[in-house]
Amino acid sequence: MSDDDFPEGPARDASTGQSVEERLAAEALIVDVDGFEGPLDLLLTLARTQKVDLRRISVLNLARQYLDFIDRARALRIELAADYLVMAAWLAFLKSRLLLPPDPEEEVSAEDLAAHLAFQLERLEAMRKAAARLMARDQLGRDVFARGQPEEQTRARKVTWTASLLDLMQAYARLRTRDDFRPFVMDRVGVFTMEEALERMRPLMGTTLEWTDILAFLPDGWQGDPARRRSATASTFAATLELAKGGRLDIRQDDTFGPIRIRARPAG
Amino acid sequence: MNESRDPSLFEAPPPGEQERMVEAILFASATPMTVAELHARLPHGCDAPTALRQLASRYDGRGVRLVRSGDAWAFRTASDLSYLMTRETVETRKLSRAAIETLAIVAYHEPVTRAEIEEIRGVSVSKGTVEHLMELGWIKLGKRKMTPGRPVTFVVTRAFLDHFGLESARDLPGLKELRAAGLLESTPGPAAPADSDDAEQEDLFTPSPPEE
Amino acid sequence: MNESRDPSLFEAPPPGEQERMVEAILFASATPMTVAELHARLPHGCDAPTALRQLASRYDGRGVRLVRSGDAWAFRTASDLSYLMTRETVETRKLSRAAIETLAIVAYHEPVTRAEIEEIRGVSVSKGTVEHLMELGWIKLGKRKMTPGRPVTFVVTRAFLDHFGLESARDLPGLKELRAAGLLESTPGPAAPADSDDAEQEDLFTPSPPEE
Repeated sequence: MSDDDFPEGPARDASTGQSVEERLAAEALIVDVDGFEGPLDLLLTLARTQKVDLRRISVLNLARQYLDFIDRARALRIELAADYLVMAAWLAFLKSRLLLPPDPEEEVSAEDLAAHLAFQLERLEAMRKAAARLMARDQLGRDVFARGQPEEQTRARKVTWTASLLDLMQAYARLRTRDDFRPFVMDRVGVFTMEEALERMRPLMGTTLEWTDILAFLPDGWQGDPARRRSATASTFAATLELAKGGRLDIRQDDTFGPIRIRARPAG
Repeated sequence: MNESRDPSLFEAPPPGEQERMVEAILFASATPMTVAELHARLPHGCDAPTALRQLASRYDGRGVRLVRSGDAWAFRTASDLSYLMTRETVETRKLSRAAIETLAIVAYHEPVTRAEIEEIRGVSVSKGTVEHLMELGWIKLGKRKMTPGRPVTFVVTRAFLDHFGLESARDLPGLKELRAAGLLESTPGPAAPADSDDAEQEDLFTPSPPEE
Repeated sequence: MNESRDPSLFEAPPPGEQERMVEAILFASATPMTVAELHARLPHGCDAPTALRQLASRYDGRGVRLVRSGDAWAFRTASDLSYLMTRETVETRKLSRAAIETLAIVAYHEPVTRAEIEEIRGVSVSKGTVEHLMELGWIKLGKRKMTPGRPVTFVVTRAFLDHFGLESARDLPGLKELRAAGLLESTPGPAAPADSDDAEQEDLFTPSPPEE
């Protein structure tokens, strides 16, 4: 934190850059990440501890508060969702930019970035207040009531058919996702066919005069990924059986699950 | 909110206010109410019979009247206007699963041929389903497709857009958007998976079953 | 609407009578009715808007009021009498915080895309939130936005206005102030962290935090 020492005002505690009051308020926040709806919510809560209008908030201090919070959460081995860490990385970057003298080469100044963050916080808080005002309005069925005994007569016997947009969209979604479970179509990319294996084996057989593990015949790029390796192994084995049947090679396996080895059958 | 109770805790609200109260209570009540029931709901000291009398004369000759049946009171449509109350919509039934799926495919893929609908649904489309949707005025015939056989196509109608509150069929969210909005993983609606399978089986094996 | 095309043949009822008719129709219905719906029910040649105006002033200050939500009208009890209505109160499932905030954002920013909602809230919209609000009938799909990708938008419904006693979305509390303060503009900032592009990237790679 020593690199953050930056004179901001008389009320600042030189060792942290925060006022004592702010630090105490921030520390009073229980490190409970589950209590927040994402990093922006956490930032807004931290910003409130600065006890100033959001437009006049010190984004530098806010960045410090946030990074402190993340540090403490880590110290307590609290698992943090990735977006909290993304925000932490961004705020660390912003903090360093704010501390450096402005770089005329940069397209977007650190001040602009900070101002936008303050705007986002202000907007989130404004929407929360608006939501609270909305919910405080007179609501139908709670404060205001409809006719308790509607009198519309239902004499004419006409059937109307109905469906909601939600029904429609869900029906479509159901149809389209069913495709995900359609009969399995072979993924050719991950499959080494027996034809390919045979083509690969035939020219190699002439030089295989010593007993050789068939795994040595797996083509390049088919040894790493387990699925590809399995496919290539199976095809290569099938190809050797085919070649053995044609009298081109001998196969041997010395013990159960032991390596399968092949050798070209001497011509004639 | 409760300024009417403010002046003095035990003083009854002024007569005009009592009348408003009785008016609101009777309006919102699902059943006719007796004087005793009204007194139980009104602030202490109210005089329900007087309020009812004033209210009855206020509504005299209006489109709605305050009427007494037995010892209970309720608002009722003036009898000379009862002919206005008949509503033509009685029974609303949910579309069958086959119909809603067919409708969804037409909406998302219009203009679409019958063969294309069947390909997407994976089952044949019964004649009844298409006819039903056309009778509802939600789909209609579009231009013939310029492919071999020049098959007829189906498109959705203005009435369809009105019913579903859409400006155009293009406003329907795509698959990705459905997934993003969490509409895709959600449990299938009222049509339970079990009976839906049955419905599809029917579609497969019987030529054109009545679908509902 | 279709005023006196042939006065002798289709003479509309006198204004007072039209007012009674509208009164009776609206009293009988629990849900708001549009002017078009009223005209469909009224005798030929009636002028529903005029009747509604007269009716609204007649019920001004009464225990029951004529209220408007969007293009539709309904009778509703006066809100200052809500304390008398405890018996009629319907217990509703409490909305989650995420749902309340999402609803407010749709109402104040409509038409609004999902990405914009997420930009404002700083978290991804959980599956179920949008669905819940649609099931309540409070939000629906609007026109697609004319921006790259043409994303779907959400808007609030007439049922939303009816529920919260709003004549129109313009009457939302504090709307003017919020607009004046520039807080309703959805300007993706100068490459800020919650820039919509970044937000989408994040969605792809990180599990979004639980919302409720």
